[in-house]
Order: sequence, then C-alpha cells, then structure tokens
Amino acid sequence: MSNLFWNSLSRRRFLGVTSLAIGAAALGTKAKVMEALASSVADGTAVQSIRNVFTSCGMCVNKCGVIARVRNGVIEKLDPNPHFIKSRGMLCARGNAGLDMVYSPDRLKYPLIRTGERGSGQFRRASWDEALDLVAKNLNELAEKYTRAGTMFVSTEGFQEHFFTTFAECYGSPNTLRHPTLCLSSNIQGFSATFGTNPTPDVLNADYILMSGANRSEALLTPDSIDMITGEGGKRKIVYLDPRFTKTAAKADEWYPIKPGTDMAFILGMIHVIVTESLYDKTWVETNTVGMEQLIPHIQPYTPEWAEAECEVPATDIRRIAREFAAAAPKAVYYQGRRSSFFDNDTQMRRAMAILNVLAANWDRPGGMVPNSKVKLEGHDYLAPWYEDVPERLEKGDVAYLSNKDGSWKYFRDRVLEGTPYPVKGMMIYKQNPLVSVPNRAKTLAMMEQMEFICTIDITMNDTAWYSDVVLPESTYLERDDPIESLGGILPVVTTRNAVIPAMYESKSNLWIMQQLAKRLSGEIFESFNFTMEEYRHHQLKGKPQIAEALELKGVYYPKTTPTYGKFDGKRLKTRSGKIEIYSAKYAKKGLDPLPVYTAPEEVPQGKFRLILGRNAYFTHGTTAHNALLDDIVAENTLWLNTREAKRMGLKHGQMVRVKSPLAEEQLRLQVTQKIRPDCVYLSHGYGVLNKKQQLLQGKGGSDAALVEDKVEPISGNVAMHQTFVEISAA
Amino acid sequence: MERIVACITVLLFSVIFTVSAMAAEGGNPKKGKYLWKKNCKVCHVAGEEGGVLSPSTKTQKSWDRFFTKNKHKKKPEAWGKFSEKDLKDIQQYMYDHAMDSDQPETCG
Amino acid sequence: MKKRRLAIVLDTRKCIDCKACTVACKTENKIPLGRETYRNWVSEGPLRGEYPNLGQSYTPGQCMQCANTPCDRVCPTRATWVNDDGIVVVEDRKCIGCKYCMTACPYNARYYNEETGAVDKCTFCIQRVAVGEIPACVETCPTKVRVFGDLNDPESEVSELLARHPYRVLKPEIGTEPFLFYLM
Amino acid sequence: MPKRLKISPKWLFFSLLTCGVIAGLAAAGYVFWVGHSEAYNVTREIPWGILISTYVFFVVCCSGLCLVSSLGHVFGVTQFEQISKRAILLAIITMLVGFGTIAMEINHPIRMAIWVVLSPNFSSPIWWMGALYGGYLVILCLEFYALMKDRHGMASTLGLLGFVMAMAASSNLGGVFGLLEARPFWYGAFLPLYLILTALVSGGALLALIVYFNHRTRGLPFHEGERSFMDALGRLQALFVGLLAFFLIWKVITGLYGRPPQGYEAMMALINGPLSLPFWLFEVLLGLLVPLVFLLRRQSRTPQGVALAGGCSLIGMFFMRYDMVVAGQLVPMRVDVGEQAGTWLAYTPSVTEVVIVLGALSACLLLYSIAEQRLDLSSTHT
Repeated sequence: MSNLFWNSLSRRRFLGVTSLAIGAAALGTKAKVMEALASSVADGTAVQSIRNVFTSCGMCVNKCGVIARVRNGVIEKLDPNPHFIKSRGMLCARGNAGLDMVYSPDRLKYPLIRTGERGSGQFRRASWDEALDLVAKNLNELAEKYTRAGTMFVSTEGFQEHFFTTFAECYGSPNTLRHPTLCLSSNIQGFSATFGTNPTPDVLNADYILMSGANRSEALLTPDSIDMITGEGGKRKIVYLDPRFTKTAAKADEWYPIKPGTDMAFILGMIHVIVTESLYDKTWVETNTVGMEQLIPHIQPYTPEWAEAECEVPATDIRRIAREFAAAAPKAVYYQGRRSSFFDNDTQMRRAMAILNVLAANWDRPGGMVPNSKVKLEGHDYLAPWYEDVPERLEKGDVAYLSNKDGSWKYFRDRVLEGTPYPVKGMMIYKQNPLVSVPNRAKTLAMMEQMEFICTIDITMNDTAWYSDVVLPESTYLERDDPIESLGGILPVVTTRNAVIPAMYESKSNLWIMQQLAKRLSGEIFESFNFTMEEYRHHQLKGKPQIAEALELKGVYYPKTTPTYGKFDGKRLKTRSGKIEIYSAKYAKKGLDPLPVYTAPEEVPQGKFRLILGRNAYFTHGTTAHNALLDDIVAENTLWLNTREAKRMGLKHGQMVRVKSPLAEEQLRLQVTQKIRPDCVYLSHGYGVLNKKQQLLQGKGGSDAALVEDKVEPISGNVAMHQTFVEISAA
Repeated sequence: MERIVACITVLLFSVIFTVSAMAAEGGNPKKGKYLWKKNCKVCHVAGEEGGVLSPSTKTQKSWDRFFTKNKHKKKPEAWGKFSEKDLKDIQQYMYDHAMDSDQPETCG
Repeated sequence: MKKRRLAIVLDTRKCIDCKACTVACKTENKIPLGRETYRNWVSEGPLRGEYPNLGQSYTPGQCMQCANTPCDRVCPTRATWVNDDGIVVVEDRKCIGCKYCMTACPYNARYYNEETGAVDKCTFCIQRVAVGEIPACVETCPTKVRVFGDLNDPESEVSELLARHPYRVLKPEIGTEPFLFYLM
Repeated sequence: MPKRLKISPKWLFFSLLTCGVIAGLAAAGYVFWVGHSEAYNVTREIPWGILISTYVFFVVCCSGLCLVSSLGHVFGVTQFEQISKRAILLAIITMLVGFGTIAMEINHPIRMAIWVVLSPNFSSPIWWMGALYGGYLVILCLEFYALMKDRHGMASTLGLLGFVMAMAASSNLGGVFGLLEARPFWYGAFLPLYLILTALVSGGALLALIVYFNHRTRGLPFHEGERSFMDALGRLQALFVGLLAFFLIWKVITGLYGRPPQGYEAMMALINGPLSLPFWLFEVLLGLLVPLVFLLRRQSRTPQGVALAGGCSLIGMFFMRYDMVVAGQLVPMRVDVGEQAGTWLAYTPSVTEVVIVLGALSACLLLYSIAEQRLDLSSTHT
C-alpha cells in the first residue's frame, strides 16, 4: 500500500510534509526553528533523529561527494562534501535535486509485466519471484534458440553497472552495448592513438585554454568546470569555439562562432603557424615523439588563410591565437572536451587536437595534458563459464577500433535490423535509455519491435521501459550500498555510496537483481555473484585500511592533494612506438590517415538548417528531465534560431514550430536568439518522450533522437550527431 | 560521394585486417580469457607465487615473444597442462588486451 | 557578545548560471515546487552586442537584507523585522498575506508560500547559521561566487574583500542599504 | 396553454443581482477550496491584481460619497441635504463590499484582525489604512443612525468628523502606493492628492446616479428644485472631472518627460502597451471625455445627462483603479531572462477574480436596492 500513499501525496505536499515536520518539532515559526536548533546545540540534545551520511552523487557521471542529511528517516537535504577534492566541494543543481529521484511519485515501485501491446503502457504488478522467473525463462529460451549471443545487454555507467556487464559475460553474450559510441569514443580514440591514453587537461594550472564546443559552464565536469572559472586567473586566457554563444562563451575571453565540423581546419591552421614559424620545443618533440618529419610537409597546405575559408575564423586571429598558444606553452592546452559525437571526421579532428597539444610540449606538465592517476583497488574476480559455439560480437569488424565492452550503437543496431550475421532477439537494459539517447529513434523502435523479449532495469518509467516486456525497479543511488569506486584523474579519489535510507517500495539494488537472475540461470553463474556487498567492498579494500578509514571519516580518500607531473618521463607509453605518435603507424597500417587530413563537412542546403545538439546545466542526458526540482528551472527544450533568420522567415519568439528532418518531424517552441549561427538550429536533449507515464514530460518539447540521422564516425564507431539538416516552419 | 568511398575503403581495410590478424594468430580470445582466468590467475594475483600479471602488463610484441620463446620458463610445469590450442587461445587474449593493443579505453 | 552584521559578497564574474544555489535553497528551506517560488535566483543580464560580438553576465541574488528595510517598514503587523544579525526575518504566524512587502521590495525577493501560509524570503539559511554553518547557496556553489560572513568582524573574509575591491550594491538610488555586495 | 409568465423588470433586476452575488460567493468558496495561487492570476511580480483595484474603487467611492454629501449637512449646502441618508447608506455599503473584496485578496483576514491589534506597525500605511477606514466605518454608521433618528446636531458633528476621516483615509490609501520607493510610478505625493480628487469624482457620480434612479424607479418627476440640484451637481462634477483631466495630463507628462526609469515604462504600458485599451477607451474616453462633454454643454446638463455622465465616470473610475494598480507593477523589478526580457510583465485577471469582482458589484447594488425597499431614506427636509 505504500505506493498508494505516495500517489495520494502531490509533489508539493511532499515537501510540505517535511516542512510541517520541522515546523511542528521546532514549535512553529522559522525564528523558533533557529532558537530550537541553537538550544539543541547548546545543551547537546537533539530534538529529533538527524543523521548525516557520506555518499556519492548519482545524477550524472561526475560522482561528486555528497553529505545527505536524514531527518526522521526522510532525506532532507543533499549537501556537498567539502572534503571531496574532485568536485572541489560543490554540488550542482542536479546534485541538489537528487531528492526528487527518491521521492518522485512517478518512480518505479514494483516489478511490472506487460499485459497490453508493446508501447501501450499496459503493465501489471508482479512479484519479484514471478518477474525474475520470467526473465530467466526467456534468457534460457533465447540462448536455446539463438545462441547466447542472441541477447544484447545494454547499459550505461554507474557504480553497479559492473554487475550487469559481469552478468552478461557469465550468461555468455559478447553483445554488451554501452554509451561511449554516443559520446566520447572518437575523443578517446584520437587522443589514445597519439598518447596511448586519453589524458586530462590540467585546467587549474593552464595559462591558455582553447576549447571546441566543450561547453563546460553547462555540461558540467568536475573539476574542470570549476577550475575553468576559479583557476589562477591572472594570466589565464580562454578561447572558445562554438556555433552557439553558450554560458561558456559568456565566460571566455574570446568566442568564435565557428562553422560546425570545421574545427580541424582551425587546428591545422594553428599547427601550420606553429610549425612554419618554429614556435615549438624542438628538442622535446625530438626526444618524446615520432612523426614530426611527416607532419612538417603534411601541414604545408593548411595555411591560416586556407583555414579561414573553411572555418570562418579570420586568418589573423588564427595566427595570433597560434602564437599566443605557443608562447604560453607548455602551460597551454587544447581542451578536448568529452562528448565528441559531432561529425564523421571526429577521430581525426581529435588527433589534430592532440598533435597541437604535442607541439605545446604540455604532456605530463603543469597546465598541460596529464595522464590520469588512479588508486588501485582489489578487483572482483569472477569466472564466466565457457560456452561453445557462441559467435563473436555482432558488429565485429564494422569499426576500425571497436571496443569489445562498449560496442558501437549505430553499427550494432543496423546489424540487428538486418539480422546478419545472426539474429539478436533478446534485450536486457540497465540504466540506459536508448529511445532517448540514440539517434534515429525509429530504428531503435524497429529494433525493439523485432525483439522477442525486452527487460529493463531502471528507476523511472522512461521510454525504453515503456516499450519493455518486464520492468524491474532499481533502488536509487541514495538507497543503495555501492561498491568502492576509484575515480581517476589528475588528483584521483576513492569514493563509495552508502544507503542514505532503506530502499523504498519494492525497489532493489542491481546487485540483488543480478544475483537473483544468476541463481535462476545456473549454479556456475551464481558462483560469480555469491557475495554480499559488504564482502565485496571488504575485498576491494584488502590491505588498504587507510582508504576504509578515510571513507568512514571524510567520505572520500585521496592519496595526494597536489598533482604529480612527469611520472611518465622516460617511461614507455601505451603506443606501438612507446612514444607520443604524431604520425600513427598503426593507422597507416589499417589504411587510415596516419596524419589528420581535412575533409570539409557537407554544406547546409538552401532553405535548411544544420541541427546541433547540446546540454544545459540542469539536466543529464535523458535521465533527469523528469525531475520536479529541475523542471522548475527548465520545463522543456526549445528550438534556437538566429534572430536574423527568424525575422526573415517571419517567425516569432515563443511560437510553436515544426522541425522536419529526413527522419521525422517534431514540434517545439521557438527561441529566437542572437546566440546561434544563422545556419544552425539547436535543441537540447531529452524531451519529446513517447511514454505516457512521466507526468512532467508529457507534451513537452521535441525529441532530438527522433530527428537526428544515424551518421557515424567509422574509426571509433561513434555516432555523428551534427550532420542532420532540418527545415523549420510555423506550426 | 568521395567520403562514402573513403568510409567504405576504411571499413574494408579494417575488416580485412581483423580477419587476417585472426588468421595469423588463430586463437579464440574469449576462450583464452576463460582459460587464463580459470588456470593462470590463481598464481598471478597479488601475494601469490606468480605475482600480479594481466594482459596489459606487456606489449603485444612481448606477449608474442613470451609465447614463442620464453614459454613460461620460470615454471614450465604450469605450461604443460595446456593443449596447443589452449595456448593459442590464451596468447590471442593476451595479445588483444596488451598494453599497446587496439582495445580502446572506456568510460565509467 | 558583539552584534554581528551578516552579509554576502558576490563575485559575479565567476557565475556560470548553473542554478545550483536555487535548487539547494529550495531543498534546504522546503520551498514549495513551482517556478515562482524561490528565495534566490540567477538573473541573465541583457545580451550585449550583436552577433557575432556578444557578451552576457549572470547575476545571482536573493534578499539583500537591507539596513533601511522597506518590507519591515510597510508590514502592518510587524511580521517581518531585522534581527540582531542583520537578517530580515518573517514570523509566519503574524503574516496576514497582504503582500504589501512584496510590492515594497525593490528586488522582488519575496514570494507567498502557500505551505507556510506566509510571505517567505531568504534568511541566509538562519537555521544553518544558528549552528555555525554557512547558507546552502554559499556552500553548494561550484565556483564559489558567494562569500558569507560578518561585516562587524574586520578580520572576516567579507570585510577583507570589501576593503580590497571596489563593489556595488543593487539599486543604490532607492536607498535600501543592501547587505549583498557585488564585486566589480 | 400554460400560464404566461410575467417577468417584471424589478424581478429581473433582483434575480440578476442575486445570481451575481451567488456567483461571487461560489467563486469565494472555490478560492477557499483550492487556495489563492490556484484561483488567482496574481504572481510574485504582480502580487496585487483586480481585487485590490476593486477594493480601492469601492472604498474611494465611499470616501467620495461622504465628501460630496457633506456639502449638504456639514457645510449647509441645502440642495445636497436631500440625499444625505442615501449617500451615507451607500457609503457604508461600498465600504463593506470593499472590505469583503480585500478580504478575498488577503490570505489571512482573521490573522489580520488579531495582529493589527496585538502587533501594530505605525509606520505601515496599510495599518493606517485599516485604522482609518475602520474608524471611518464606525463614524458612518453612527452618522447614518443620527440621520435616521433625525438627530441633526449629532449628524453634523459626525459628518464633519467623517469628512476629515474621508480625506485622511483616501489620501492615506494613496499613500499606501505613494510611499513605495521601489515603485517609481506610484512613489510621491501625487497619488494621495489624486485619490482625494478621484474620491470627489466618484462621489459626485454616485450621487447623480442615486438621485436619478430614485426618481426613475419610483416614477417621480423632476421638479424645478431637483433639476437645479442636478444642474449644480453637474457643474460641480464638471469641475472635478476637469481637474482630474489636468491631474492625468500632468501625470502622463511627468511619466514621459525625460523618460524617468521605470516610471516611463509603466506610463507606456498605459499609453501604448498592455493597458492601453482600458486606459484610452475606459479611463480617458468614457471616464473623462464623455462626461466632460455632457457636463459642460448646458443642453445636456439635464438630470439624465448628469446621471449618464456619472455612470460613465464611474465605469472610467473602475478601470482607472485597475490601470493605476497594475501599471505600477508591470515593470519588472529585476530582469531575469536576458535576451528574452520584455518591457512588461503580464497580468490578466483569472475568471475567479473577475467573478468575485462582479459578485462584489452585484452585492453592492443589491444591498443598496434592498435598503431602498426596506428603509425610508427620503429626506425629512424636502
């Protein structure tokens, strides 16, 4: 009956109940609250039960440190953990809004089994046993019919995702499909091909920062978003390229509304200046890199004047910026950003970025590109059973460098739809919401349509859950004990999650769900899950009592508070040559361009606009749009259109418009603004949902996933989301 | 059009390369992973006889050298229980996940 | 004990308009959900210039805890007053909901809270300040735009900041003597 | 054949008003049920809406009735004495209805009753508003009692006191707005004086209507004395409305001249903005120009003409209050939305607010009509 109780309380009331609680306990007015609190502190007797629990935020990928305050069993407030050096002791709007993830009336509360058509939203409540039995039965049948590769396992990052991928491996499916090819895989590929790893820019100590579309004021990344603003700013300069005047642009020293897809031309132009004017540290480059001799002739045609014609940043500025950048080196950094799913040349664009960083000789230096440190924890050992005759990954060979763990969404989905080389008919989903996050929603729907069984584990009835056969309610990040997690970076930290309150309703941790499924599949599989979270955590910290102690006392462990630079000096890098590779022999061997070769993006056709995507600081991907506290800040996405274009087309700010791409048509409200290039339109991600359950999102905004075509970057398999052209008309 | 051709070329190359690499090595890396975890990791963890070892400890070259030249010199008897095919599988797994392998870093 | 004069000094150049302060305040102070119910805010300044030369500033704000206090003056039932720390407080049970203070406030810092049945406003998180903590907005801010402290203590960070830097207050022409100071 | 139902105008009049009152009460019930934020369109930026402006309309009518009717029994202008009772009675009714309207606007009228006594703030114009109008109501009641009991001495004394109170209360009501430094459109000495003048206009208009409809409904002819009374009232009204026109002209000029910050935008909201329709059509045309035309032309200064001018003035006054209250709040105190910021905020009364206002107007008319039926309000001096 607990669910009914929560249904009957409106959101407003929830916050009201707690305020009444505090009011009643503290005898009425706010002035009295103060007195009561003051006196309770004075004589050391708390009036009521108040607990502070260290935990980690789960609203996005950053995992900032949180202190949750619980009053009489209700989470009252999430505060930043001041000791948490990675997040610099802050908590953003989403982190603060975490309360609504727990107390949202739209939460998934108990296992559901579909009764109507897929997508009809008709489910019935089921017991855990029934639901789990059904999932296990289907997994067994699917393995029987289509081999164990016939079920795909879709998931995204989180402290308990590991158990899901382990389960996939133990079940025997090679087909795990994660988020990186919707995000940063081309970034990782380009930088790793150069440095052997994807290093972290030392934003705090850099004197000169160049950013291409890395919107750090809105796509918050700790500690970069903070360091960008609060770093030693005396000599600091930020040059920012973005087709939109974002909040990062507002904070930058210079902003250029660069033509989308031409950042590589800008970078090559800079490299040209630095190389031809010999503005780089030759000795350093000679000792630490390979391929400079190939770069020098390669870069000759890429003059700033040539670059200007491509990217629309004036040649004089490119020249000046290149010289300023070189002068600031090695404390100059071309910040690579995170999401790089922009264009089909993205890996090579990131290669160019990496090479520019190489020329700044900033590798492993203060204010430069610093390889990540990570605190090593004891790994969880498991032995996945061996199954004969399970084929390779479905999309194996489709991508130049495919991650076995992550796969490539675009190619994988195409293969499922083709049914080659073998059919995939089962879908297990944890935490990812592909109907919102993967471009070309129609294809995702078609893929799900041909599935014989779909099971989603999530905390809310999102679109993907809506189209599933079995929906399992996971407990939120504030209701679970999670594994100890080591977060890499320039200053690595170790953190964890402690259940702030017991799991509400019938929600369960993912570990519990995996254990129950494992048990139902086989004893051999269950062997890999036969432990408690406590045992697991204990094992992770074996021989490291200092970490356990720090987690207990401060909620976070960090081995150092100042960065260590130069730890790779004289050491072999994880590249073929062991050195930094300006020229990539590995790429050459695969028939890829060993040095970045510029290809111009397709021109925007007459009468159309390039659709670009992005974020604001008030929600994370497709996961937090349905949060009442954040909904108060931004309720829907709007279509940005340049003032000049709007005037030309006779469109008014605030009116509804149709956005038509080759795939779909969406309607949303128009935002007329000078903050965008005239040839582009922009919308933020996560709206225009299909489900009828998430109350706050009904009829709000338009879906980017429906509009955006599934173009792809072939080296990393990352999608290219900025290559869709749309028509705009009044609705 | 040119770009499409370029993409297809890249794809073709990558397919051919992967296939040829597989043919040359011939092992099944997944089976290799299973065998490695089942048999080798007992000794190759912290505090055990073999010391910490993982595929990413060595480069692809040194793994190849290990499997063709060294052949577990330190404790040849541990080597004996594997069939030729098993060793090929393990070698493939180690090679595929070596320090300088093509396996990209990931997120989360 | 010497009386305190609590104040916030803001460096708006650091503000990225992430609105963490607004959400932190809403949860800390149990503010009802809604777009009009908030104690603090971040204002997007007017867009300067023409494309492609643009500029914009973001200005967080909340009750300015004015020393010459218009809301205090006009409240018919003395439901609002300035306490010993310089914080403008509202005593809910005396508030009749005439909203005169809302029309009197030059900063639009007050709103009517349907749950408490009284006009509500920023109190520098009085419940936190009472136990020696800092206001939620100050604590949660990623870039630490706000600094909170006692201006009667010459050693405090706020006193030092105001001594060292030029600053402004909002709407000085109205003569409210606000205690939110914006560094320039 | 069913019996033909004969609907007398009187029956129709009373049932319409009763319906209006019932609708108003229903709206009030709805407000108690769902709460103010749901029922009203007032916002944190525009906390005062049509209920406040209607309240101002009523209580200023009340002051005006008193001021103008005092010409009779206080200052001995005998022509005015014939309507003293009616004027005072209507004053009491308008004030009660006005109080009812503001009680709907204030969230906690009962708390108010307690805390204005237990915790008074003497620097608050609203506190003084309550005190002055409260005291004024007592005086009005006593005065009405005295008039009904033919105690002329007492009535005169109380009338004088009421006159002073009416001046104090209406100017203080102007002060409620005029003392807000935050609102340049309202701030200053203008509104207190303006409210006294508008009180006179409203009072005069209402008196003309009372006299006119008293004759019409009872089928009484206008005798010479009454014609001359209406003529005198018309001239007086012409003076008041003419003065008001000058007040308004100077308010507009000072609002535009040099574009004073905020004051200019508020004035532009009236002249060429969201309030331009009520401003030009109702406040200026209907409220000022039409009455002036009727009152200045000798041919049209007939009882009908004066009454018609009064009716127009009164409608104009209603919208004028609305314009004054809303315009002062339309300019944002704070620009929050950068590029998309408009010059003005938006306020349109909700259906509930409008129904309450209609209910209040109906209640006022109904109460007065009932009183006319039940009490002998004819003057003893005629």
